[in-house]
Amino acid sequence: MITLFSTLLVILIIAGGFVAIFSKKLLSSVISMGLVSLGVSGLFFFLQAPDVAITEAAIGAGLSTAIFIIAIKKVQKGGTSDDE
Amino acid sequence: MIDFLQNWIYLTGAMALVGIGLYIVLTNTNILRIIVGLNIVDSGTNLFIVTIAWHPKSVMPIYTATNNLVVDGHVVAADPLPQSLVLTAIVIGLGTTALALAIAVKIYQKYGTLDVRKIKEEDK
Amino acid sequence: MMNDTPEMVKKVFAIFVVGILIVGFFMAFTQMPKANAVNVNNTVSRFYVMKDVDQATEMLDKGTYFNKDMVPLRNDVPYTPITFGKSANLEDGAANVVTSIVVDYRGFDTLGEVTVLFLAASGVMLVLHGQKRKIPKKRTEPSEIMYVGTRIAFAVILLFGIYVFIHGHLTPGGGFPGGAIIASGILGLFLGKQGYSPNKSGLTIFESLSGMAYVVIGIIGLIGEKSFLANFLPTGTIGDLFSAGFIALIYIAIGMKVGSELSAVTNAMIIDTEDD
Amino acid sequence: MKTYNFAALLVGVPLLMAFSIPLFGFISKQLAKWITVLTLTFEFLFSLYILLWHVYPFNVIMGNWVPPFGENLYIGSLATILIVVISFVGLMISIYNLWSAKYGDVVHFALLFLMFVGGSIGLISTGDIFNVFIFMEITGISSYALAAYGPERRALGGAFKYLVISSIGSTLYLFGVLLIYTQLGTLNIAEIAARISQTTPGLLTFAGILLVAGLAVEAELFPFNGWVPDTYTGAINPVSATLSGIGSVGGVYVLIRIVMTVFGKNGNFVSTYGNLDLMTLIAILGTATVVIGELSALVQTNIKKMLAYSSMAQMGLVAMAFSIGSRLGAYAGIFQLINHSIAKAMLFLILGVIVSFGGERVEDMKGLWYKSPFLAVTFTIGALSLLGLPLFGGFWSKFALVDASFQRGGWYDFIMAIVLFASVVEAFYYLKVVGYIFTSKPAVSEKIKVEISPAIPIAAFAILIIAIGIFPQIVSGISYSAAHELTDKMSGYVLNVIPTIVGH
Repeated sequence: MITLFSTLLVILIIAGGFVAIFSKKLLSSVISMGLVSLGVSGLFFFLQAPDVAITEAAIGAGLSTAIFIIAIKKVQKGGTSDDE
Repeated sequence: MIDFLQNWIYLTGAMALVGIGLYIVLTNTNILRIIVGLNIVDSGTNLFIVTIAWHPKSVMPIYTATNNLVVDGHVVAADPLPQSLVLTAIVIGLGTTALALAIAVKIYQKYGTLDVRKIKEEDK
Repeated sequence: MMNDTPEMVKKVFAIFVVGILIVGFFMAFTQMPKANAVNVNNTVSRFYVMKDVDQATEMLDKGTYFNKDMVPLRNDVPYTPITFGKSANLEDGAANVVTSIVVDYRGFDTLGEVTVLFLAASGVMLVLHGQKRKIPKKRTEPSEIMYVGTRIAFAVILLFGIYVFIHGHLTPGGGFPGGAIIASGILGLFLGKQGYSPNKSGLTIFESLSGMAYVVIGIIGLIGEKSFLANFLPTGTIGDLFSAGFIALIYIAIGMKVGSELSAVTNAMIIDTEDD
Repeated sequence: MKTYNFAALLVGVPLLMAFSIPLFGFISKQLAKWITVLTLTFEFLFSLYILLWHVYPFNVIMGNWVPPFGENLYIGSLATILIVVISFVGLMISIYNLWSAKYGDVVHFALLFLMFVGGSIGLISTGDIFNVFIFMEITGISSYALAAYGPERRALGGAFKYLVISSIGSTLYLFGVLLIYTQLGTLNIAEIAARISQTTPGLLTFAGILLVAGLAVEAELFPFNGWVPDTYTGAINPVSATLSGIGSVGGVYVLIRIVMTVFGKNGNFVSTYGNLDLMTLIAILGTATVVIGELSALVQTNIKKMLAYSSMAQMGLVAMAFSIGSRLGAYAGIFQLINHSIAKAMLFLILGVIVSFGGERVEDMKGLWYKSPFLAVTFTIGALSLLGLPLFGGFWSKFALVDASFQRGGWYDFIMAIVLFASVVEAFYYLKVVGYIFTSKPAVSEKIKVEISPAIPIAAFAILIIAIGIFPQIVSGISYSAAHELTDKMSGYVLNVIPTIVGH
């Protein structure tokens, strides 16, 4: 059963990686990167590493994607001005 | 046989992620996409490290009331050392990503573009 | 990364490089120990799991740890069974073995890791320095429900984060995820109110003091136990909240540090630092 | 096993001060810079104490867990001399920064600079192969941020390129480390070094290539050094001096430690395991680096880019010296590394003063002698030392390098040819600049006023170069014992860390 689940997850993360390669929009690339991180953190649970899974979910999938999206927003809207 | 395959499934996933990430880094000229690639490489590395710490009959390396890690003088837990290394690697990856994004935002403000080629041209 | 090369050449080159790497890796994998044979008993982790490093050290001192071919006799080290909730005064009382490695056996790594995150946060501030926020004119203010909701959620998330890093030695989690959870709570506050900004100098003080606390804990170990980052507190019974010596202390320092640091990073990315 | 745990402060004090710098920054920005100077003074004096009172070699135990189980720092003769050099160069650059770092966020700049030096010291002293990765990231992250600092926008592009290449390099390094871990189950350098022959040859070969590839990024060796020219040119001059004088020393140290101590075979000087000889790989990479670096430096019109390529070429020479494999070769490599670190840091600092008054093309150096005799003389000293003229530090190291390749014989004579080739090319471009400095009169002869804070480090470096040139025994004695540590890995390294390992 676990083998089936983990195989599905592996296929999912590889698919996510391909979406990150071929998607035209940057945002969907980043979202699929976050999904890959989330899938990897799921795999960590199957690999008996709950500590790593929690850290990856909180940091890799959560915060780093959030910072990414903030950066994309800044880059596209240019919501800041430069004083120097 | 299934156990053996299982290990290879994880290794294949890890290698696929590393390959995809490297491909993104090598073929793209958009700075943010390059950072996406680096992040995917990081995920693949972490998956690889956790996989080599694991074997199909292992339990998680935490002592609880029901989870004993040592049976008859043999450790049955997954190897906790690589797992602790991965914790480190994840945090370092976040640091690199944050710094790279900060540089990318600054580049956009100074050059008005995120394309590596255009930046190179403007410098000349 | 390469410039002025046609798209196709670049792709072929990338596939070539990636292919070589992957072929190399799979060749290496075939020589790795087989899945069923990967065994903690052949690695130094064995002693971390059994909390038996002291015995192994004794054997090392007597010269009986390595055999004459320099192969370590790791499975010959006698062990004392560990019972959850009963065994006391183990050399490192943490029930979570990963935590005990991260904070105690290989604590120096973690000090470096904290430094890396600190440097990354400082680097973000250095790079993004000298920018001021310009609030876009046309933007809808978040509703009152959003404002109150994020505040309440923040309180809950903060408590959860603190729980995660205080229980780091018992359950999965610890300082890093705990800090990241707190930071994501603060991230929520940005959504709740237009122009929200946490107290920046407060975050800096928090960050500096908790980082210094970590090093000072290390130096106390150096003075009291003759070794940097040595555990100088009693370890208690495995499974208790007050066990595992200084691990809880360090995880509290790390949790506060990571939380304030990541909040400062998100703040810098959203608002950018203000020039004084 | 001699232990001296108090030396953990070598790493602990910079960390403590770095964490506290933001607090000092609230009081005054200048205070933050002075904290850097004070901390590095402490580092320099402490390492000088270790050197002169002959405290080395010793272990530092972390957390009361002895080496194969816990982490340790090992400070042998090689680490001692390099830490002295690094902390000296760092101290001098930090004095220079009192004057030069003036735009933007000075407090965080001081902090990152301090941790770059502190991280390099940790990188050199650590005895754990994963800890090396951590310190690589500490130096790496601080140098990306430092390289992006400054008024010019091209700094950002250089910093980003460095970041991408370096993080891929460290990922490869991590893979190499973990592949070795699957075989030996340990992360301690000494234990891995003692038991390296117990691994599977094919896997070990691949792991070795990955490790070398990862470390060659910091050591500026050929296929991985694409970042060097962009980053050095974009960054402000003190940062280029730091990267060249401190960063590359740390990178080469780890590369050599891995190749010679971990993969080396005891007694034999050349490491051969599996199908690949890592020393030959290093020799090939080094040769390619020298040739490409020197030829690129020859055609540059931007003097900073010229120095960047020259820096690359010098690192190639160092790698070639180590790849000879004999004790004399290692000695030449260490000596060359020290000379390069001091001279190149000085040249970049001088350039910083000049650039603040004018451009950075080669023509802008014309008539420097009429503008500022002090800068002209010190620049000449640095250039001639890198060329390897007698009376300057660089002479002894190049002489030893030629001597080593000659004694080793065989195809290693080839290295001698490369060294001579490099010297000739260097003579072309450095003497061209020196000629510009002294012969041509400037169009506008405004004097360059050198203030006291940049003058101290430049003068100190110049005096040191001359001192090493006249009395090479200042560094040659300890360099020679450091070469012993590298070439005889059991009695030089392993038995000092794990004395009870049997069967050697």
